[in-house]
Amino acid sequence: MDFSQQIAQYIITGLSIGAIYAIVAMGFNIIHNATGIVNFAQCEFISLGGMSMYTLVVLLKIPILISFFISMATVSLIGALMERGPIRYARSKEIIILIFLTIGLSGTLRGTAQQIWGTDNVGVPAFSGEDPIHLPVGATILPQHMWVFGITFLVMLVLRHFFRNTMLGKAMRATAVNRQAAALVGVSVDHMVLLSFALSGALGAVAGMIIAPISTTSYDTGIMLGLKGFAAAILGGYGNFAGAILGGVILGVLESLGAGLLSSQYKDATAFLVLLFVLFLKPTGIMGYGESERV
Amino acid sequence: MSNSDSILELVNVSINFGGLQAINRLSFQVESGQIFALIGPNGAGKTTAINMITGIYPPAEGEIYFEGQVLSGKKPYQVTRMGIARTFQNIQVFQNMTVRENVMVGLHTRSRSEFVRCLLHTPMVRKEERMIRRRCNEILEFMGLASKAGLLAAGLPYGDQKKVEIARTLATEPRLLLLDEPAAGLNLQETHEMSHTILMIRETGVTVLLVAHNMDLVMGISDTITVLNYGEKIADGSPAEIQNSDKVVAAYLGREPW
Amino acid sequence: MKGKALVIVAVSLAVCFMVGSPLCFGAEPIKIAGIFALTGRAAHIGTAQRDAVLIAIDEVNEQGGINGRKLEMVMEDTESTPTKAVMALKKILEAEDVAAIIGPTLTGTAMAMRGFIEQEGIPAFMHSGGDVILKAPLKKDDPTSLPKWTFKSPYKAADAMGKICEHMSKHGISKIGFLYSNEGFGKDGLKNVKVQAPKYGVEVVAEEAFEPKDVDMTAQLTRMNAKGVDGIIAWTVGPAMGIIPKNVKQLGIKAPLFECHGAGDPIFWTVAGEAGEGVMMPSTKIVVADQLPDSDPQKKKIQAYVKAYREKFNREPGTMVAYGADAAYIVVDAIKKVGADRAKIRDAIENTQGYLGISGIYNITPEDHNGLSMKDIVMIKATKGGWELMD
Amino acid sequence: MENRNGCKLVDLPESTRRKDRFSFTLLVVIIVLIPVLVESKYYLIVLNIIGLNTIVVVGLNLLIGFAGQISLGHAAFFGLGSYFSGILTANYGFPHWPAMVVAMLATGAIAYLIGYPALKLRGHYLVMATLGFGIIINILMGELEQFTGGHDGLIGIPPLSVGGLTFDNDLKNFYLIWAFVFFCMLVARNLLDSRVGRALRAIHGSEVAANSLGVNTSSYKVKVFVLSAMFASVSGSLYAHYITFISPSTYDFYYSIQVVTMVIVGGMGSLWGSLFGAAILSFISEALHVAKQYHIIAYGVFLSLILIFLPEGVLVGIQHFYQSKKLQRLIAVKTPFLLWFNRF
Repeated sequence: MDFSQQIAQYIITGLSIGAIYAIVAMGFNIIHNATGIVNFAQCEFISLGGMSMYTLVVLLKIPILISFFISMATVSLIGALMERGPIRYARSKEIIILIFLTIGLSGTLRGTAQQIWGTDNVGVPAFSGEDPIHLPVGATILPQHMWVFGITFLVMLVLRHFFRNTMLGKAMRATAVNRQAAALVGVSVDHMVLLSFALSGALGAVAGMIIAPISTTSYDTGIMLGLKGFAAAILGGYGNFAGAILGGVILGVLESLGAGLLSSQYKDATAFLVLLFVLFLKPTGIMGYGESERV
Repeated sequence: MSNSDSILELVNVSINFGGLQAINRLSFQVESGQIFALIGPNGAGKTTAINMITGIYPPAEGEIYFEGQVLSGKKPYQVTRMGIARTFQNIQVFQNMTVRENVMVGLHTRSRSEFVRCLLHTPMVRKEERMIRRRCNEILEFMGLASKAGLLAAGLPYGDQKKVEIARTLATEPRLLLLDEPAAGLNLQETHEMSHTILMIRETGVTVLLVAHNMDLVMGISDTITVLNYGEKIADGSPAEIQNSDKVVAAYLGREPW
Repeated sequence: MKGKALVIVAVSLAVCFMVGSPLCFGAEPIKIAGIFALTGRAAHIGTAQRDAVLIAIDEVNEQGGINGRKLEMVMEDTESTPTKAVMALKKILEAEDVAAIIGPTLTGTAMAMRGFIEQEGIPAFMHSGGDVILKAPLKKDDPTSLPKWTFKSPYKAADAMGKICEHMSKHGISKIGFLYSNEGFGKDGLKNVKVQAPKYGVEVVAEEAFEPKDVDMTAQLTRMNAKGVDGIIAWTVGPAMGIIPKNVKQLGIKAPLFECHGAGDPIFWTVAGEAGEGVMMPSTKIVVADQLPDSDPQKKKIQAYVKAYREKFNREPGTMVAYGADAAYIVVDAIKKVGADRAKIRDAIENTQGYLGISGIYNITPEDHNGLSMKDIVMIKATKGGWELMD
Repeated sequence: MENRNGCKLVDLPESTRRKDRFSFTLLVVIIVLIPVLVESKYYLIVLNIIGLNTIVVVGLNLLIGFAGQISLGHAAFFGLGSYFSGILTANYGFPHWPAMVVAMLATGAIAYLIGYPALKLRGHYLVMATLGFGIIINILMGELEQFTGGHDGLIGIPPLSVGGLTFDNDLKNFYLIWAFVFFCMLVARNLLDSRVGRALRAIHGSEVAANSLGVNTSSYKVKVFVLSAMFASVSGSLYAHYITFISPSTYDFYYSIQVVTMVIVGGMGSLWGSLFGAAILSFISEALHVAKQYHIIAYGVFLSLILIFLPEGVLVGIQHFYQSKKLQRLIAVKTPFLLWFNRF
């Protein structure tokens, strides 16, 4: 294997991990845009997606396609319930309080998942076989990776269409920019927040489901992915969807190149160090806008 | 370069935000002891001018002098330490603090103790604390806020919050006070009180630069007025001269006089 | 207002629970402390070990206990963190009169507890993987100050590594890559491979790490493969033991893959799937009990235990289970011999000779608080969803 | 991140100083009395962990509750304190008290290097930067094996001693740790009750206004960050000498989240709340072990309920509850307990 083939493999690997980070980052962004908070329960959405896929496909033998949509619906329902219950009834709407409320809820969900599914890692069958595909650049890739790329890309297109061209999407964007103004023109802010939680639940589930055949899944797989996804969202510019993709891909490729070319022991440290430097140079992420303070 | 009578001088100052020329080659002088008003329609660049003087935005070109010293490039806290204080158009009272504490923050520049001393509460800190409290009480008395000293600023009516802001700036013992829309949102009675307060402050020897929308207030108390429109100076002079200026009327009414 | 009242009620309830200590009835049972990682990052290992220990204890109690006294396990959760492990230890020591300790799961928690166990003077049989628990002196400046009260049931990682290297040299593998999870267990493996490999004429040409929760190791494997390795050892007990075979297959790496002595577990197949085919590993005999020759003295004992485990939990036991079970059985045996006195139990454990365990035959001595040797380890190969005994 | 409800307590006009003196005296009385009432080593270690957490939380509250800047990297500073102390004493035979001071200063220096660029960031970006920093430091603890002992941990850290008295059991460490808690709270109170404290709260209220009143906001933010890192470092040193063994997993990002949770549950901007927050969460996470395998769920529910219903913090929240007119009507007679409670 010559050096250029190695590099190609590192980049392909990085892209496939990055795609997962990106989809997680988009989940973070949706809720951020509607409420301004970081929803740490996003991590649990990922685990729940993976575990419910396992339950449906492996234990109940339901076809993958049907399971996919059932899982998505279930987790987005959990997201919606989270908003309808605790988040809505929180007496304080202060951002930091809500963030830590999501941490509390995430602990509750994780503990419950542990009781339901136990602590073992489990595998989920790949969507379409496990025979590696040899790319012309000399790198190999699994069919599941293609699904990861495809679905991430599709999600991006759908979200883009949704936020740009549909009335509902526009209403959500309006809510993100200015709640009061949106309410004044007749947007139901309540519904938009609810929708954002449901949507990010669905996105988390998708991330959990498409990665499960590659990484296996357990009640707490989501924590690390969620953390990296959050890092990707921040790196790209929090709230910006193109930024989420860019951030995810950069983070994934950095890790992979770091492991392949520098040192695999320090690969996470390298990735976070680069992240810090980017933030120090550009305090609002790569594609973020400055929050200017009006005086 | 600078004129010895003037306390503040702007020379050909410009700034732009992403292609929008907010202030274009603005020059004016404020005489010591004056009440100087900067007026103009919405978006004329009045607040931007104040922000440049106080160091929140550095001017893209031009120079600003305060008592003969260069101001441009200084950070807001440095500008304040030189003797310029300001209020804000959108009230920036410390909501999480009481009225007294708000004013005590204003006395920050009048005291020295830093972290280590404060941690240990040395005699010097205690001495300064006593000084701060005494000064604070004087200022509260002066502004008529003494009875509200212990209340949380967040709970005060709008007019009182404006007063707290002014009291706070007075605590820094400025020689030049910049008031950004002091009368905005006030009713007639309160506006009247505000004019009185501003005149009282001038009595103590502080020069006042007033940015305002409200003509009644400006015309009543200003010595000199400069009119801005689209970031440029279109007129200056005494209140009477300004009232008779066609250009000013046009700027405010948005059409040619007939 | 209602909400606040609710919270206050909840708080007071919690406090009440805390104060009211567990109620005990009946003729005085002998208490054993079981300290496991039941939550946190090692929960998957800790819960398996807890189950293994429970079977041993139930077995004794079904046979009428020891001299008419039942055994009772007092359980605590380390939450996989050192501080909580120390707190759990003190809680048990304070609240209950326990004769011995079984656990904890993780090397880090074991190291944190070790000093306090020695101070207290209570025998503790641990099932954490790291050899450092027995090897590291208690006092920095006195290399002979080795733990007196601490034992451990899993093989020494050094022996497991030796077994692999021996196998490799027999099969002409000489340039290997070592891939390990970047935490205590993996690092311990790295230290061992550097010692063991040269003994068998095997050279480690590549060392690569990954984080325990990583989802992809192709980058590390690509780099390793480029160095022309003809064998790979992967040292981890997390989900990665399934991901690595998948990655190896994806990259079309021909070098045979070896995993650590924790991989011989049913979980291996659920995480690795078809890609697991052909992976080799050192293991306890528990997973290949039926393939053992009848001459093997352990065979009957292992088969009986496997049967009991299957009946109770309705699934296959793995290597981790064997470690948990052995710790429990040896402690119970010692109590049978000498009663519930801590010092006597310790001495009895230290004199355990030729004990037929599930993981192997334990010959514990004052110098060796583990008692297993390379002879007790077998090499197995993952074949058709099960295991094949090699050699 | 406005603090709308918790502000009542932070006001320290002259009269509250007397109440404060009362509270501090009460704290001393409790500290002295507890070992008389509690003999269990287990309860002592729980109290000691509460004390160590309190020191971190008080420092963190200066940053979060008063200056309005968040940090999810404090596990790193706690860990740096532990490791500097541990390495200097165990590996190089340094005397322990000077080692602790060196640890504190070194941690402060590192906090300055990271805080200087990081505190220019706002909101979630600052959260991410501190989180990332914490993770990097945690990785280094595992990798720099020749100094830190790697993942196997650092063994043989000697206990602290004064004169002939060695702090080698739970009870002695109880007095030592809580003496530090007392001192740290006193020092924090001093700071808050001074021009620097007011300036910090002003930054929280409106950074631009504070700057325009002559407060060098960026410098103050960095300084208070360094100070809170030093608090964490002291606590970390005490931890290392108490448990005598340290390993990286104690200092992962879960600990960072845990201490910030304590700040919030106790009440942002409430000094005494820090003590309550650390105590309640440390205690509850232990007490809920009675729920066996469900303790993680129980803890999550407990935390969520507090944040939903008592967002201003437990101390202030309960205080408001007791002061509410409805309740006063209900009880009609003010019990001595209420009188005591209102003094906070």
